Amino acid sequence: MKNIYLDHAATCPTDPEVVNAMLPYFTENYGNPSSIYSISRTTRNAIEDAREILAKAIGASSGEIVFTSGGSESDNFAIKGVAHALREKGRHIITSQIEHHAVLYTCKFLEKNGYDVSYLPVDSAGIVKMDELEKAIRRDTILITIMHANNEIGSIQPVREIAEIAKKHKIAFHTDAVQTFGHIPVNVNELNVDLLSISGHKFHGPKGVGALYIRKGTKITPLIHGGDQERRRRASTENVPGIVGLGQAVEIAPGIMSDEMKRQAQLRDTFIGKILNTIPDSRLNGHATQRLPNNINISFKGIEGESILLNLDMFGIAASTGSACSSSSLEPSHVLLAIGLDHELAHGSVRFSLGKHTTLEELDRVAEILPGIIKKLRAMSPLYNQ
Amino acid sequence: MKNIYLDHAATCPTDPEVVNAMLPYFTENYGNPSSIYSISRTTRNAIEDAREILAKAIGASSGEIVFTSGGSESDNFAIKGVAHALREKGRHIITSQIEHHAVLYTCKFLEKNGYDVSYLPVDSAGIVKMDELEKAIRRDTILITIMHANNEIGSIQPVREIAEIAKKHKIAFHTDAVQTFGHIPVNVNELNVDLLSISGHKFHGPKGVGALYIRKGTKITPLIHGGDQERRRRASTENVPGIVGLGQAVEIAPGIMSDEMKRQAQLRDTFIGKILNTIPDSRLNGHATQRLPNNINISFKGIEGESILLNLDMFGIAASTGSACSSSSLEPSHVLLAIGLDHELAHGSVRFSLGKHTTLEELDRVAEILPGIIKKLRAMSPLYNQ
Amino acid sequence: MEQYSEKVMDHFTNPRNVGTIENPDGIGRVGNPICGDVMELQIKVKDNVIVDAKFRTFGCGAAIATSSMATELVIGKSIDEATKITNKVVAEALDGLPPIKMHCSNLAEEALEAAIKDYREKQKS
Amino acid sequence: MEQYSEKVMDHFTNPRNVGTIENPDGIGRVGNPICGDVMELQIKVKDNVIVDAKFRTFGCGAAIATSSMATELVIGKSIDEATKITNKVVAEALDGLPPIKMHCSNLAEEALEAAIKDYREKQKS
Ligand SMILES: Cc1ncc(COP(=O)(O)O)c(C=O)c1O
Ligand SMILES: Cc1ncc(COP(=O)(O)O)c(C=O)c1O
Repeated sequence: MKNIYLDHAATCPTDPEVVNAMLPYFTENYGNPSSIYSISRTTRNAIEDAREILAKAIGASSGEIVFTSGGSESDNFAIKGVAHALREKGRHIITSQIEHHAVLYTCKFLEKNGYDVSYLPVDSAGIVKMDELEKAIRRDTILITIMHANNEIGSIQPVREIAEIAKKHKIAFHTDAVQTFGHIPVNVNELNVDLLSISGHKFHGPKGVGALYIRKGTKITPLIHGGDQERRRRASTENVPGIVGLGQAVEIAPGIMSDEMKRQAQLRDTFIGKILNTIPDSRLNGHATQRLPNNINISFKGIEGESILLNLDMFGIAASTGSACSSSSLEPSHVLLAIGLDHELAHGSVRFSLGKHTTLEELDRVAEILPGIIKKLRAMSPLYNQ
Repeated sequence: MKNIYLDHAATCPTDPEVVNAMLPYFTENYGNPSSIYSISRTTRNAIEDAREILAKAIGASSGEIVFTSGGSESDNFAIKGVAHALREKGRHIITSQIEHHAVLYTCKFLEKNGYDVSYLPVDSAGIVKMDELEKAIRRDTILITIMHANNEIGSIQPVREIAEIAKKHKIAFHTDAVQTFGHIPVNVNELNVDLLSISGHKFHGPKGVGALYIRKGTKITPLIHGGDQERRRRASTENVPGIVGLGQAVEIAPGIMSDEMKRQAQLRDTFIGKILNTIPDSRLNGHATQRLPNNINISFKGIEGESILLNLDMFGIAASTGSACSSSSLEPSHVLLAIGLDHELAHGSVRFSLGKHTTLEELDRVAEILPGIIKKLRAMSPLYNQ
Repeated sequence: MEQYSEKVMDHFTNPRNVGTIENPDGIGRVGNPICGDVMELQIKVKDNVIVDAKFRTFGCGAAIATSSMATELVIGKSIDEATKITNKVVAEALDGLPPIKMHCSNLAEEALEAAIKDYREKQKS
Repeated sequence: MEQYSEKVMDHFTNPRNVGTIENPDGIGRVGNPICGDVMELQIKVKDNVIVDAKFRTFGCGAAIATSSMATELVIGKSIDEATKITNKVVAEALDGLPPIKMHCSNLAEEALEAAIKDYREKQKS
């Protein structure tokens, strides 16, 4: 039985081309990029090439790119870094209720340390309420951080509109593009953002490497102090193979994107249609069209997500859930609650996230298997009476 | 002409065995360790195995190990993390004048943010003055951070004695063991430390991965907030290949260590003897015996380090210098100034750091070439009259 | 997440005694959909011995497996013996549960308590 | 660190006009060992033309290369022409310097200034 991997939003396999690009930088070209001797020139050039590639892909200049250890570090760096640098100017931050924990818990941390944070609500499709944004802005607002697209329900936020408001009020604007970069077009000038987080492993790059775009002129305090690397914005001997891998992943990603976007969006819509038609009391979470091409999130009434996943796993199908049972807290997904689901439906959600290797056949197989699983679990449920 | 790499303290090539151990975790075993489906079991187990290996190597239990992105993050995490967690208890930190920038600049950052920092002086051999430590301790001292061995001059600090004093006063004690782990014995119980930083690429592991040992019961605030990874002490999808590589590097390191330590110490002493004998007005920096087996640091009167390095580089020899010219500041090494060197001698220093592949032949070749280079540069120098 | 034991997976995959009993002598319903698990246990009692038990559970793998195991443990036991079946007993019978899932075994203990209480009250009336 | 140009490396490896002049007509010594570079420039002047120049420099690759280049540029020039040799001229003649090394080219300009000043003062006396 072939495995069917439908959890690309959690992580993707590293592309073999990416691994190949990385390999020489482990054993052969190992020189520390900061050193002056000639064997370090190769590594120095390699990371600058990767920087150039990424900068070009998002419409930035290479001096605006800082490599990090992943999406979480980028988010922490952006938010804590701007909050600290501008602390004399103000201590109010605006974010949304549906951010990734890397943003949300960073904001909670700042709240406990002298900052005020407003958490904007979203509508039932998971889109930030723009009228609430205008209302939330204060004289001392220094940062708005709202994600480009949500990792659980795929809803794409009106980042350009948010940026316009941020610009009008001269407030720094960060967006977490971890789920979008490599999947849909991401251009820092079109989006008009000041800071933007990305993470390598979400688009077939290596784990443990990411980047933060920092628009020229944006004030930011480092998160990791020390050496002079990354123009003194992020200390530590550079993860050369990781950075090279990230660059290579960027090179392959945008090339396939526009066709691949369409293909995935079609697969997504076909699958959603089949499931909603064949399984009663199921509902799509997130926006019907303003949605990541690879994201499917469905709630099944009366049953719990982890038990669905375990059943899928027996068929070699990998997916994820917003149920509390897959986290270490007792609360189900804050995102699903924010769009108005009751706890039972939030616990009963499953996310299928597609990748470039996902086929119609795979999804058809899942669509065939899933109704039986749902039926079996519902027969066992005291909350569902057929 | 074969290259002679004598800058292992800056970074080491990743061992081919390490790369081989990592490879399956890029393309095959790519599952997110936090996921519940079976394909993630392999990655979950792999990082727990690596944790176990590292824990065992330093005498810790695996719950006390947090994987990070390298030595700098470990240092920042340890120092900022304890400083924040204990801020209600006190705001005084003790460190030394010869710490790595990842410690020093983190302390400077805290100084600007409401903390007091005492920078202990060292003697002319680069050993922290223990009587100064006792004097520096205050009622509100919450953390002592003093490195295990210095990265520039190799001097090994009396960590056990420092720990004893720290324990007596119930002060948390962190040591930066980035230059020692994998090179000399490092055991957290013998050293009696509460926190200890390591970095993979300094002992033939991959770049971009490190660890922080945190003794059970030590209060610490995360540096990177977000997901529940690393028992909620360090958010972000784990760098699985990197962590596996680190584990593999640990497995090979201690095995060869005691013999290799002796071999390198012998090479070191032979080389030092030859240089000091054949080149007039040269001096060894750092302690003669209480010193890393792979560290050689020599100052040459009247000439500047970068120009020595460039000349060595023409012979394919890679080394480093404490001269300002190799950094982006105008100041020479703070370590060399702290041990009492005048600026001229500090600018004229060269560090040769050996590795497990370094041979007597290589060092002999350097010892042959170096006198000519020094002579040539001195003939050009207005500060040196033969 | 930590892994489930084989026993847990067995009881999750092939849960024993799923469903309801006609004219049950005791019903226990515990848990809360807010927390993600609800269990209903029904028992049939003859001469103070539990002769049948059936469950329905909304919950994760651990919740379903503990429910199933609890019914197996309880059938054939006297009411008094059954009251001694604690969450620990259930978890041990499953060769343990991952730490963050231990609370699921409470569900089974509580459902059993509730069912026995219901049975006793019905006896009184 | 950014890379040196081929010209810089050439002048660093084979520095022109190293040393001192017997009975120089002007000497300029600038820089400071504290900052890591010191340069001494000696010139020989005939009929207001610099007919020889020699340098000795304590410093990095850029400092040595700019010293060497400065002597080459200056030889054969009249004193007036020589005063027009700025740090920019020297750096450009070397096909540029890495940004963090630009200050090294000041050294050459300053040494030249100092040597010419010394020459002029000696003329007066
Ligand atoms: C939207 C979003 N932000 C941030 C992150 C964190 O990225 P990483 O796990 O690479 O640190 C993720 C994924 O985990 C994500 O989906
Ligand atoms: C003593 C010491 N501490 C910390 C570091 C930082 O390690 P990394 O560059 O892996 O972040 C280094 C090396 O650069 C070091 O030598």
